[in-house]
Amino acid sequence: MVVASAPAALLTINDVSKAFPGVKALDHVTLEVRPGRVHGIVGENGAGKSTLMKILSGVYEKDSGEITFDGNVIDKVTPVESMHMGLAIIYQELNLVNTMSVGENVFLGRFAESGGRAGVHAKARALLDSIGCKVDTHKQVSELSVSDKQMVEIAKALSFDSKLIIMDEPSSSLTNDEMQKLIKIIHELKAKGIAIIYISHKLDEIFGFCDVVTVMRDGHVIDTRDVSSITRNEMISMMVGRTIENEYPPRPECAGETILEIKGISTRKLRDVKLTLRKGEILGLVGLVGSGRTELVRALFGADRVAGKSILLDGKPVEINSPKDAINLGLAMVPEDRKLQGLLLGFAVEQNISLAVLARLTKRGFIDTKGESSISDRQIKALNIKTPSGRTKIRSLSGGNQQKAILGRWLEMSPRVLILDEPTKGIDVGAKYEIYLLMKKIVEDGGSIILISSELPEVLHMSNRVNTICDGRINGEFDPAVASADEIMAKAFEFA
Amino acid sequence: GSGTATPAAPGAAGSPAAGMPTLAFIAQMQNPSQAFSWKMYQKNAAKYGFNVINLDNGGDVQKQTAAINNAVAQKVAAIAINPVDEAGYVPATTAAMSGGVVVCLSMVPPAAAAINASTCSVSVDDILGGQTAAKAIMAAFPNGATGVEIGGQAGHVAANNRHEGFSKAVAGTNIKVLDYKNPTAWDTAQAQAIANDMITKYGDKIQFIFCHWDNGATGVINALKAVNQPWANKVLIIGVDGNKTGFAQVQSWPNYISIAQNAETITSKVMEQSMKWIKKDSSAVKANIIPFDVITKDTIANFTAPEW
Amino acid sequence: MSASTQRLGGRVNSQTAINLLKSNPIFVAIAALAVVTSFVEPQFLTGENLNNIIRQFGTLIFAALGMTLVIMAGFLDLSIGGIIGLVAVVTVTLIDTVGQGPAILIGLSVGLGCGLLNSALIISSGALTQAESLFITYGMSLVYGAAALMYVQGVTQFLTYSKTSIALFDTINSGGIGFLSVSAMIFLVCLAILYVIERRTYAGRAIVLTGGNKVAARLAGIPISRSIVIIYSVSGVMAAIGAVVLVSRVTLADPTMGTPYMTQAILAVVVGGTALIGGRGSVMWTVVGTLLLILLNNCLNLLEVSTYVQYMLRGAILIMAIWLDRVKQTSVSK
Amino acid sequence: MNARIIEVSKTVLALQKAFLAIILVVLAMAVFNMIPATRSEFFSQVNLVDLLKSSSIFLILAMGETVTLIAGGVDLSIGGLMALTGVVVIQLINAGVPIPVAIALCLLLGLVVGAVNAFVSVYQRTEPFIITLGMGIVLTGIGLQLTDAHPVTATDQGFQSIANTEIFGPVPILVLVMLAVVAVVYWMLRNTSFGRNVYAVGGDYEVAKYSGINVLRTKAATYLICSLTATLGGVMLASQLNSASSIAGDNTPLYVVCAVVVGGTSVAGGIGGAIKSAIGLVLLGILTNAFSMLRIDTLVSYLPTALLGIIIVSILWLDSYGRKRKREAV
Ligand SMILES: Nc1ncnc2c1ncn2[C@@H]1O[C@H](COP(=O)(O)OP(=O)(O)OP(=O)(O)O)[C@@H](O)[C@H]1O
Ligand SMILES: Nc1ncnc2c1ncn2[C@@H]1O[C@H](COP(=O)(O)OP(=O)(O)OP(=O)(O)O)[C@@H](O)[C@H]1O
Ligand SMILES: [Mg+2]
Ligand SMILES: [Mg+2]
Repeated sequence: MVVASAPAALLTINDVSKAFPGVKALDHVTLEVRPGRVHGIVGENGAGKSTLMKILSGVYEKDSGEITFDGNVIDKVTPVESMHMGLAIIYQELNLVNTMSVGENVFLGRFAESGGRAGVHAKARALLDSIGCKVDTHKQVSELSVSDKQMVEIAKALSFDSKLIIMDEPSSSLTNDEMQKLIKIIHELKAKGIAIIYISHKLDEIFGFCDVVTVMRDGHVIDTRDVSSITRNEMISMMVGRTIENEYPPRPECAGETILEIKGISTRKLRDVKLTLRKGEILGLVGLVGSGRTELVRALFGADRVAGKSILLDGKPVEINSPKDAINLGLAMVPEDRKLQGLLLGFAVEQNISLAVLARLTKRGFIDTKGESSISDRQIKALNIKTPSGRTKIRSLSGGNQQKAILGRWLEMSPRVLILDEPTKGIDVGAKYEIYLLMKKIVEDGGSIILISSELPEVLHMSNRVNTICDGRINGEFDPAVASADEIMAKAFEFA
Repeated sequence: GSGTATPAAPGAAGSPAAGMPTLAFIAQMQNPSQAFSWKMYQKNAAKYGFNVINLDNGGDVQKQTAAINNAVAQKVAAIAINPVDEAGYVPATTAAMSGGVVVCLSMVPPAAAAINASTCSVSVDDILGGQTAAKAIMAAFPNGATGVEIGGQAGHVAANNRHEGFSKAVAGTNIKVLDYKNPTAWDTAQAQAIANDMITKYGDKIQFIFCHWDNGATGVINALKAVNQPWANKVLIIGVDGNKTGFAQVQSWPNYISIAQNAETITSKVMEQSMKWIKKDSSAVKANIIPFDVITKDTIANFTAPEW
Repeated sequence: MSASTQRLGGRVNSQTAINLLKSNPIFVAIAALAVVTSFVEPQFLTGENLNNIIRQFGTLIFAALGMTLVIMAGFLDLSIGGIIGLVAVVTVTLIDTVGQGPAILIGLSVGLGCGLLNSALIISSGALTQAESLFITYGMSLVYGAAALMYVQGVTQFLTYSKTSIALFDTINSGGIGFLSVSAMIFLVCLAILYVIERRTYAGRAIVLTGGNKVAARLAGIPISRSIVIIYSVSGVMAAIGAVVLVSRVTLADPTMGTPYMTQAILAVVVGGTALIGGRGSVMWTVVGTLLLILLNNCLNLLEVSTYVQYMLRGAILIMAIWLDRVKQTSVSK
Repeated sequence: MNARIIEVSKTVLALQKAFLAIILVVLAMAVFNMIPATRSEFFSQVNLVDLLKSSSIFLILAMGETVTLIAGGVDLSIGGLMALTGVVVIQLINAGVPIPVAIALCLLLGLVVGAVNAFVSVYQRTEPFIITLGMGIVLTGIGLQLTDAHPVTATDQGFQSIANTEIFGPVPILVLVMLAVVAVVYWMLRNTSFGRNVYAVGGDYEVAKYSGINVLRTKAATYLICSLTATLGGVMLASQLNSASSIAGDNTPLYVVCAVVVGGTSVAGGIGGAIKSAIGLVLLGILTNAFSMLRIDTLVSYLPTALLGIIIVSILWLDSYGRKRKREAV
């Protein structure tokens, strides 16, 4: 099956299986990775991609099968051992110590070897410069934006003289510009003969710079092909097990009157932002990382206290001082940081889903637990969430399924205004399509959506209207049906 | 608790009467008996020619050392110390004495090894207190008896001495001590819990209970009342302190003896002797033992109950 | 604490109850202790001793029940030692001036007030981590303790010296129907209320959700601040109830009498199996934890173990109980 | 260079509250000293040296505790261990064991206790708060049993000189030992791989693990260090007092941990430092001392305890509030 010829395999995965309670995450997986190749891995959420990588890096232990890396059979490795063997990994969930500086994070666990305080910062500086990241190495990681953190992670992986670098959805929070840098880095690595495993849900990237692609589904490897020998539609149908005609549903129509009007929101970053949203409309917000999109919607939703805020709902001024106020007014928000702001990891799926409507499920102070279960069952079914049951802890679901559960949480309250901050981050094409359909259904039912996404095509295809936000100001409005992507991006780049 | 200081009379803040030497009283101020002693110091200070201040040792040797050092830094003439244990104060008071401060150990006598670590001592002898309790029991049960002992805070100097005096005095006699337990603090609830368990285990074999402090004995009485048995009412209880509760219990419980240490007498003696040592009076006495008063139904009329 | 009983929202059937019994080392520890003691000391199994144990259950169980909610929400309350002392002296000193009933009510309000003050400090400062709450309440315990000492000038207050009736306290201490004492009834009522709150109500769910992930819960509209107010108020009031029961039992009030309960209550909660990190636990488990602590004291006393050896055993058994619980949990999750 | 300045000023800012509080206390005492009625001996050399002396043992203990806290653990057995060590070292010396051997044996005892703490709480993943509390109770019990609850006094006067011999003027060896411990821990936390790993483990356990840090061993080592400083503190305390009592450490752990936290070390792990902890302890020491010099009890007895509580709460409140403001400002 492996079409790629030439260099001998650096990594051979032979017949590897891994089961978690209730899930067969990997089922007799076989795979070969060759040096100097970018090996893409695609597959729906929960296909087992991350699990496979975690087995390679020693986080999980495989149940059966054989792995050979660089001529050595790896049976049981610890993360340290795998690193020292020359296998570096950028995990899907961010993997930095928030309380430490950027420099120290890059050389985490290698402080003295890297020359102590001075050496760590100097070397980190050099590495970050080489990938075009300007963040100060003395800065504490907790103060970085998500994308800066991602760049630090990449620098960290580069800091090992690795033979194989695994990137598990590195691009999910990078901007275009940073993505270009990453692609450049990948090409450089490749030229040095380093193998790269690149996991992504963005098929453009697979076709853009991967040499080989493996498609996984439900713990199986469906096929491994040279990228040049596969078409986009073929790949999609291999992933989801059926053909999808379009990646995006037709754009919903919108003709409603204004429902929400932001007369002005000012914070340290935002400068008197004004915004209107019509009934049944999907409004896209496009901006660079750090432009203030998240800050804007958080302020709107009452998640952050802000100095100046004036909001009209149905033409009437409303006070939103907490998320609870917002929810009571029919607003909903899917936050950008799933793990920190969305999930209650130690709780069951059903309790995660019922969260936003809990007050509604409460009669005279008591929770209707039957109602709670039926709600969650309904959402699990409607959103096709892969989970053994509603009682399963959400911790054990794959990233995409966790995201769907959070969406379900908000859909249950039939929001009038749904704010989606990077809703499809880390979500497979199939599920993405479902989410798009859901968005369509919401607006058709009379709800409105504010959509923030770093994936421009997504915004362009789904929105009725796009506002660009630049350095804390709204600086442009476009009709995505007519405006080109370049036009919009140019505006988003334009600094005042 | 922290090291704290107070000048003599309330209201005399910061204006110590000119020329009067200062005496620092160092004790654990959360302990009601020691808080009462402090009142007695304040009451009689003028009479003995002292300004008195008070420093809390918080029941901790390190804080006690800090308090002694604090007192020395404040240039006191005398220190009266009610120590946390029998030994921990020694280096600090020795240093204080070498700086010319008179150190008077109050309540407890110095241990043999610490005899030079204080200028003088004014004490009830807790060993004697234990013996007194034993004698009272022997007198009440000439034909022998069995009972239990509930000690004070484990490791506390008074508890150790009372236990030592008591167990030595009953050794070899027809008085049998079935059990001895200490609480982790001078805590009535714990004394009561221990009494409960002992009553459960030994039942009417308990003819006497020696409890190291009157407030703890309140718990003992509660425990005895709770079993609601005729034998329980006959139990002889011996408490130490002779405070208001002790007096009340002598009157209310059928058979109660309180071994009293008179705080006013002791504190007055401390000030009297300290002043003599400051003035290098030839009549100064190094070891002053204040006898216990034994308060029983028969003798109670001879004493007035203190107000704590 | 098998995976199935960790689920919130009730529906614990008899099967899981049996599993719980089988797999819970705390139960095993208690059972072993009781068996050994009853062999060595027949007095252990007498009704009298059971009564005795129930009585000793008193204050600790109230303090621990309140602490359970606090810990489930991912916070800690070290101020209960101070609150117990303060409530005790306030209640006893007020009997003569306002009468026994109002005195108790005022005592309970003091507990409530302290709890509200704690929550106000925590909310206003945004001290949302367990550690922050731990030290703020530790500081407050010094304040409450000192307030109690100042209020009575360090002097022990005696219930029996009251000039007016203290019948209510006597009833709390020794009254009862059949074998059920009044304090046991108060306990059962409190337990029932807290259990229902914890399992069935919005407020209870909000509390565990707060312990699960404060940020996510808040963004989903769960009122975190209200949970904080509730847990500290409940903790303050439960400590105050404990103080009243304590006063009734030992017939005196000492400003420092609450000190031992500060760590004891946390121990009882955690020994019961409620996770110190929040988000998992139950008041029912706390009853078990408290039982273990009380039985430990009772059994060691009955077995004539010396005070000093008791210290060692108490510490060692605590370590073992928690360790075994952990070992069991890892084997379950594997 | 700029970054360095920012880093340094950030450190100073982080120290701010406790540090500012110290400055305020000192200023207040200076002002009071200008008023005859409130003049005190606060600034006398005797008092300042005393202040150092009486904080020294707490400081030694606090250094180990700081390391454990930064790694995300906590050790409440230090009081029991300190007391037991004092008892054991004196009993050994009185039994004729040479002093250095006795001290070495005690350090060994500390390692054993630390190893048990580490094994149960780190390797078995239990709650250190409770485990070490239990361990403290065990150790107190052993001390009580060894001494029958009586204090023990060293017969060899040489032992006393270890802590008390004055070298630089009135400054005794004890203070130098304390300074050495602070310096070593400061250096270790800042400049060694182990030290930085401690921060990583406390900052994010999982991340540290996946980054190849031996998290278990690192965390376990912090318990050994904490036990070692507690043992050292116990030996120094016994030497300072020439005696030891098995109940000496009762209130020590909470006091030390509280002071460390007031200094700015986070109990959640990942944040803190030797100097911060030292400042926290010095602050509580200075406060107690100042209250005592000012005789605040004159106004209302027991007021100092209340004030101490209020000041602790205020500093922590301000600290949390500052973090909240920072969160909200983003
Ligand atoms: N620790 C775990 N415990 C139990 N089940 C797990 C665990 N980790 C993963 N799983 C399950 O294994 C399956 C594969 O998960 P994995 O994270 O590898 O998916 P993925 O392909 O990376 O998906 P995504 O694209 O959403 O990241 C999923 O069904 C997931 O629920
Ligand atoms: N923890 C933090 N500390 C300091 N500054 C921060 C922090 N988080 C974000 N910022 C800054 O706040 C500003 C607004 O960030 P915001 O998250 O709203 O941007 P965004 O447009 O949503 O970008 P992203 O794609 O990263 O979500 C940016 O300048 C960002 O760098
Ligand atoms: Mg994944
Ligand atoms: Mg954003």
